[in-house]
Amino acid sequence: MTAAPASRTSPDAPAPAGTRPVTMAQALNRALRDALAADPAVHILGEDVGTLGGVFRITDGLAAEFGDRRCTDTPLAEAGILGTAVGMAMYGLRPVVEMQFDAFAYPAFEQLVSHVSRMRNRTSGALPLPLTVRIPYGGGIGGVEHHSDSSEAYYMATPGLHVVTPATVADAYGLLRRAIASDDPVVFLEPKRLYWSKAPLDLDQPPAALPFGRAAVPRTGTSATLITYGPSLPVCLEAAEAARATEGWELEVIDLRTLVPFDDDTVCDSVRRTGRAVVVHEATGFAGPGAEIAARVTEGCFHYLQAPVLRVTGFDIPYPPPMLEGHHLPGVDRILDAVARLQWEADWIPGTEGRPHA
Amino acid sequence: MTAAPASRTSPDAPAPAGTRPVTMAQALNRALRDALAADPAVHILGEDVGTLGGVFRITDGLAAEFGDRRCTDTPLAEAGILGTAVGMAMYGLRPVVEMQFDAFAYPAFEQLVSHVSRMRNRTSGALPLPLTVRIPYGGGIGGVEHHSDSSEAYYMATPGLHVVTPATVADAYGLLRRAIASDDPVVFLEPKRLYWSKAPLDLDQPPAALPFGRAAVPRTGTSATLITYGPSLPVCLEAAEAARATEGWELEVIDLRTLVPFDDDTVCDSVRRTGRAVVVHEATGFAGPGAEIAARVTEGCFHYLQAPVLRVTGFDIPYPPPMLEGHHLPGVDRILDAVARLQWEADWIPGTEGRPHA
Amino acid sequence: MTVLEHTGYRPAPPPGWQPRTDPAPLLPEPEPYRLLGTGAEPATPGLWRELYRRLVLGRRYNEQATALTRQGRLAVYPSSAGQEACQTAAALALRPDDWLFPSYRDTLAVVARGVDPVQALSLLRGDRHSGYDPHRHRVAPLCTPLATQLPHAVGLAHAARLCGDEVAALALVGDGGTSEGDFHEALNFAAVWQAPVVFLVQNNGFAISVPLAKQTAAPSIAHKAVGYGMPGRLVDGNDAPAVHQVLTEALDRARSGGGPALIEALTYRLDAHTNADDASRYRDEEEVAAWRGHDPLRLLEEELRRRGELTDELVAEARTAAESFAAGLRERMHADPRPDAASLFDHVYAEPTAQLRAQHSRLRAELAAEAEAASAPGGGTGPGRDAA
Amino acid sequence: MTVLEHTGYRPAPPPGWQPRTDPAPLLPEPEPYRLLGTGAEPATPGLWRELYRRLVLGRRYNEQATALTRQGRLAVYPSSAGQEACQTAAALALRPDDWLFPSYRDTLAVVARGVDPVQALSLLRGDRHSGYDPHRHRVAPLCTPLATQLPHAVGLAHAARLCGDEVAALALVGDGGTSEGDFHEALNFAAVWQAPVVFLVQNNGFAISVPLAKQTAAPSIAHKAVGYGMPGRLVDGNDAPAVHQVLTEALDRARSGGGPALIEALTYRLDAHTNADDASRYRDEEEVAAWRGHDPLRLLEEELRRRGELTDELVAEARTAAESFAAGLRERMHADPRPDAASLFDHVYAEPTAQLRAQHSRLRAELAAEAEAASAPGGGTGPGRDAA
Ligand SMILES: Cc1ncc(C[n+]2csc(CCOP(=O)(O)OP(=O)(O)O)c2C)c(N)n1
Ligand SMILES: Cc1ncc(C[n+]2csc(CCOP(=O)(O)OP(=O)(O)O)c2C)c(N)n1
Ligand SMILES: [Mg+2]
Ligand SMILES: [Mg+2]
Repeated sequence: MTAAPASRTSPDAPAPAGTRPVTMAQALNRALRDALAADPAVHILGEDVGTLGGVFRITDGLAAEFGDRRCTDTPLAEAGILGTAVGMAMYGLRPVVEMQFDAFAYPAFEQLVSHVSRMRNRTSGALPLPLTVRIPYGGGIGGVEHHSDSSEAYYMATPGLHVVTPATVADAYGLLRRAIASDDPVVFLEPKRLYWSKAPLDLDQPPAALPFGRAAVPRTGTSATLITYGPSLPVCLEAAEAARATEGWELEVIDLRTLVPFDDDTVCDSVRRTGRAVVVHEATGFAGPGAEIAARVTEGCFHYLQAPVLRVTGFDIPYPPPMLEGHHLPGVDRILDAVARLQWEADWIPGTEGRPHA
Repeated sequence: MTAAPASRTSPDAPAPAGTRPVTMAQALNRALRDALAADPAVHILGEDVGTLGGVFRITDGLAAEFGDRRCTDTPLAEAGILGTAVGMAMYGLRPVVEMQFDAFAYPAFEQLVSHVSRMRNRTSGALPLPLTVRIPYGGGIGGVEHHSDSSEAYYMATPGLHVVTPATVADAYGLLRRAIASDDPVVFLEPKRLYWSKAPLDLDQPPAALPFGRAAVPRTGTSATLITYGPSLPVCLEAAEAARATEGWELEVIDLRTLVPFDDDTVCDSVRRTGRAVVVHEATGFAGPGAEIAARVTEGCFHYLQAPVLRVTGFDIPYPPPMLEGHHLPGVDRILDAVARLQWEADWIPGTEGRPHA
Repeated sequence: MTVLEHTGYRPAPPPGWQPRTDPAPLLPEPEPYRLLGTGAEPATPGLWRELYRRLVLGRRYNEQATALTRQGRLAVYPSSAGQEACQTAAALALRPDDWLFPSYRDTLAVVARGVDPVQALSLLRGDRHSGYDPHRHRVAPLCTPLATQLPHAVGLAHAARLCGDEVAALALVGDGGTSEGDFHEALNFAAVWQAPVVFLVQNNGFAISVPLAKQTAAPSIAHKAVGYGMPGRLVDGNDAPAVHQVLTEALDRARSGGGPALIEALTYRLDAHTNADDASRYRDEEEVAAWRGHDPLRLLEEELRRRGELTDELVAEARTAAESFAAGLRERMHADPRPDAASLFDHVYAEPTAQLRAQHSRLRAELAAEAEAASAPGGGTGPGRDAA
Repeated sequence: MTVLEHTGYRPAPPPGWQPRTDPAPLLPEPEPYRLLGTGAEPATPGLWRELYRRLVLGRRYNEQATALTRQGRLAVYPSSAGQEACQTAAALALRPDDWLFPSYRDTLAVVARGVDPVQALSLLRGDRHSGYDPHRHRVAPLCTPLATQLPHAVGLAHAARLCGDEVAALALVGDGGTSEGDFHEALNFAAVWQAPVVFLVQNNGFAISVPLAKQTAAPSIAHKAVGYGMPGRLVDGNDAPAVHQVLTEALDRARSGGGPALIEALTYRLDAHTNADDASRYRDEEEVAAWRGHDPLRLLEEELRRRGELTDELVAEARTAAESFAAGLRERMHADPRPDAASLFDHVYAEPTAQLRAQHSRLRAELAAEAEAASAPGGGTGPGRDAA
């Protein structure tokens, strides 16, 4: 794992001539294709990944190009898919599993927690599981019940897994290549509402595999730090733009890219500079990803903090029906509200009589 | 749900004459018995819960007394157990399900997350699921792999579930009665290493069902607050005793009792008084229960905090083999170390140049 | 001298050995069971005409729902065109006290059971997760995670039996769903408990794009029954009278303590998986055409014609009822549902937690501010801003 | 005039209908297959004597391991006394390149495959999760979560076939484990993929306290095979030659592309579930006594005696080997394993994360402080303090 410095580029910035706009879905498809071409051990498994090319078309054309032994339509059973992938990895293959939607990965939970995450540890390294579990996640696409879950908190709480989620087209390619090349199991969360987001990318000179554990800083700023990932990155960038326009705040935006391993350096470096932070994600707040992020940022930056780290997240409710999801998802206004509550002048916590620092 | 004030009694304090020492296992058994006797809708389901009385004997004698239609040995399939319990609850019964060990609840994860936690919400209240899932959890009993997991973070991150865990004999009775009487699904986590802990309890005059959302304060103090629950409560009490003896610190100890709903009032009230807090639990730290606790305590008490809320938890590793579990589990020394790091005098965070409060 | 003492020659089978059920009666018929075209008579007079009327309505319902997706009135619609015989017969075979456990594809069965179609479509419209009162018609919510509704049906049937009620449950699942662990666990529990539950597999040959041959290598799905100790039946799922009869028998048997059954109905979805699916990617028009020739509506129509029962009157009556049903549905679905944002916090728990109450009041404040901004002259970006 | 145009009478079955496999050959024999006492001859000369030697050793191993629990040398031991024929035959039927997928009860099979018994017992001793190198003998780690190892076996067998290797996998599971969803999914994948994997169910009549009748209502567990389209075989699990033959045939067939098989071996565990279990709570001594009469060791011994092959020499040789094996095991198990606390952080990931490195160094500091305190005169509460 190369310890490259955190990139400080804005996401999907204008790229050199010769590149053309591609969607995140295309970038992921290309990453799979290139991985299949580069390593005969790579095998794709899942529901509808073959002939159909996946319900989101991420595996489009791969069965045709590499044959259905490399890109295989499985029976409809997620525990079976992941469990057989474990066996294939034990034999030295490098399976890439697709779960059709986030909530449909739950049947495979036991295999993931009791085996995938622990096999290397259990066998003192004798049976590593180089296995990638691709999971489209998050809402915002008008999906009906069970089609918009954000379950990253479950995976983050499971030692032995890497938890990765791209927010940009280029990162989608680079992180997926890295995930497939990883000798550890990776839960690769694809923000489904960004599948159709576009950015220029030269697919003939695709970007290098990205190291894990390195957050990106797509926007620098001095007033406060927005810490986010995946589907909430564009919302945070929009909020940062609005904050400058309306309040003159310069918000720094951090795209974590990998939730595990967590890039403490980049995050703490930013928060120590800005003194204020808001964590933004779609998943529910209580015991959600933001809890860990807020807790560790507070541990690492306590004396630099002018205000508690706040969280803007989905409500603590089951994901709502599509007609109401707009009210549930963190949006620009809520982010700006949270930033405004970062104690720019006075005490604010309802019910507490805030007192000045000692 | 009665909003009783947080009890400020020490756990299992000497009880009135006539009571005799009973184990937590016996108290749980009695709670189940009394629930079966009180309400014909209550049905117990699980692996080995009938003839054998459960591998921990929590259901001992119940099939004999109430018949195997009320206390039923099921086929060996956790998703099937929970899934059929959902159907029974839909018909108006009040199932109490036993999962044999914490890790063996994972096969039922999809049923729990996609149905148990959401059925009331999905049906706008038409199909509440008054269903209790009893799960022995935690380590410290020398159990081999998969027998010592602490999975409460998964359940906390799932809206729609109550997550309850007693730490004392009396609470075991009172909380289990309340759980079974609840019209919502409850994940009832039983600290297996406290099954054999004893305290006097008058089983002929058993305690009332305890309300959810009310933490206990088994030890009051002014120097700092230890926030804990379940298996770590005795360890925290021991640490508090040692802290007084060796350092003269008076540690307040909070037993959360219910992780969901969370008792912000009791916890924040304490931390605002002490200005310092340490969260203690066996589960792994990263994205563990302590993350939420630390984050919300910080949000609620920021200006009262003299130091960041620290966490003493299991390491971020798969639960180790029994011969090494002593090194993994939070013990008295680690708790005291954490308390010592609560910035009693100077900056401490490694790698940061701590600066004095503004 | 030896490790074990000698006690003589023992050619006996292991102690206690006996097959607990005779497998033969559990195996399905070798050919799918049919009534149409066999010269059989309706079980009750008029039943087939009633099925015909309902099939016509069912087909019209599918067409109308599909049209509503094009008009943006449904988020998604998994059509059951081609499977109307199964869905209709399923609803008709049930007694009022019985329960139906449908999947996402079974809104027609739900409607045929008496649920208001607008309510039945709530999930797919996107205004609520489930639009009907499950108790009123004894219909569980539409279930999306495959096969997970099967153990619910078993549990409910078991509970009814424990309560002494004569109630059966009918659980619907697709061919793909039979691969899930929950299918296995549900059938096993049902058989061990002898629960009054009937499992109807609508084998339409595909799980989205995946054909049956990639789903199972079994002689038939119905053959799975013997592995649980329950009877398996194989029926032509496009022969409405046959499906109705097989289900009625199985439900009667279940209700009277005879235990569960597994029924495989061979059918075909004539439409794509949902309106969002492109079926041309994975199946030939020829195959679809062959199945159009075996359309459930056509099969029944031909039989009625042969029997001289396909009167102009019946045809007109069926069509009129279907058209007026469709018109009513269309009209009501064109009204904008306005689900209340505040309902987000209802029914998460019996009583909202303090935490949810706080979140609720924050949302209320947001909505109030938005409303104010919107009503202010020239004001407001509206609620759209947060709806990223 | 009608909804569908008339195209004539169609009594045909649904398009494309054909049972894809003939069910008859997939059904198990009506009575458990046996060789002992039938007059059959060993497949290869000396095989039965070899099995005898290994059964004697297996029994002794079980006794020794149980004794070690009483001496506090094992955290727990799930004895396979009474099931030695299955475990031994399983190991012997495998070729060197084949893989074994054992459960917690199958340490004897693991040992019989050649794994050092001290390493095989690591999990149960409590010093490591898994003590042996899985690649060396091609034995997967002992699996505790029931039936979860079955899909692993399928995946490995499938991978071997994809790689063109002639390798089969043998997966062991108990009667209780067959109720889990993973059993179903694994068998289904195996059959659809025609993976070279054999599933051996050791049906010992109980899942801890739960008897088979509460586990399944099937005619036999072997009957489940037809539901996946693979052959089911029923064998007397205490007839070591029969188990060996059935497994050998199934593995040969699998290796040569014939697909998977499900084998149910009827057996009995003579001991309690584990040393921590009290079997008197759920079963009669009579039943145990009946099975003692059908002890695998006794059955084989009697057969060898009938054949005049139970020579004093063989008996002595078997006993001596077993005793010396037990003595070696006992002695090595009485040494204290000292697993290194620092190993906690090894192998969580290929490379430790910064977070784990930090936790590791904190633990190192603790250990150093403890060591210092312990070595200081009169010092130290020792590591026990943190070991709550
Ligand atoms: C557990 C789970 N996994 C995956 C899906 C996604 N999915 C929805 S429908 C479907 C195919 C189902 O096929 P089948 O059971 O044959 O029913 P049909 O759609 O043909 O009626 C899939 C894979 C799901 N809903 N639930
Ligand atoms: C998923 C899971 N659930 C529960 C258990 C606890 N448990 C261990 S052994 C056992 C009984 C297993 O019975 P069976 O499969 O017949 O195997 P046997 O012990 O008889 O060899 C149970 C319930 C487990 N290990 N895994
Ligand atoms: Mg289908
Ligand atoms: Mg068994």
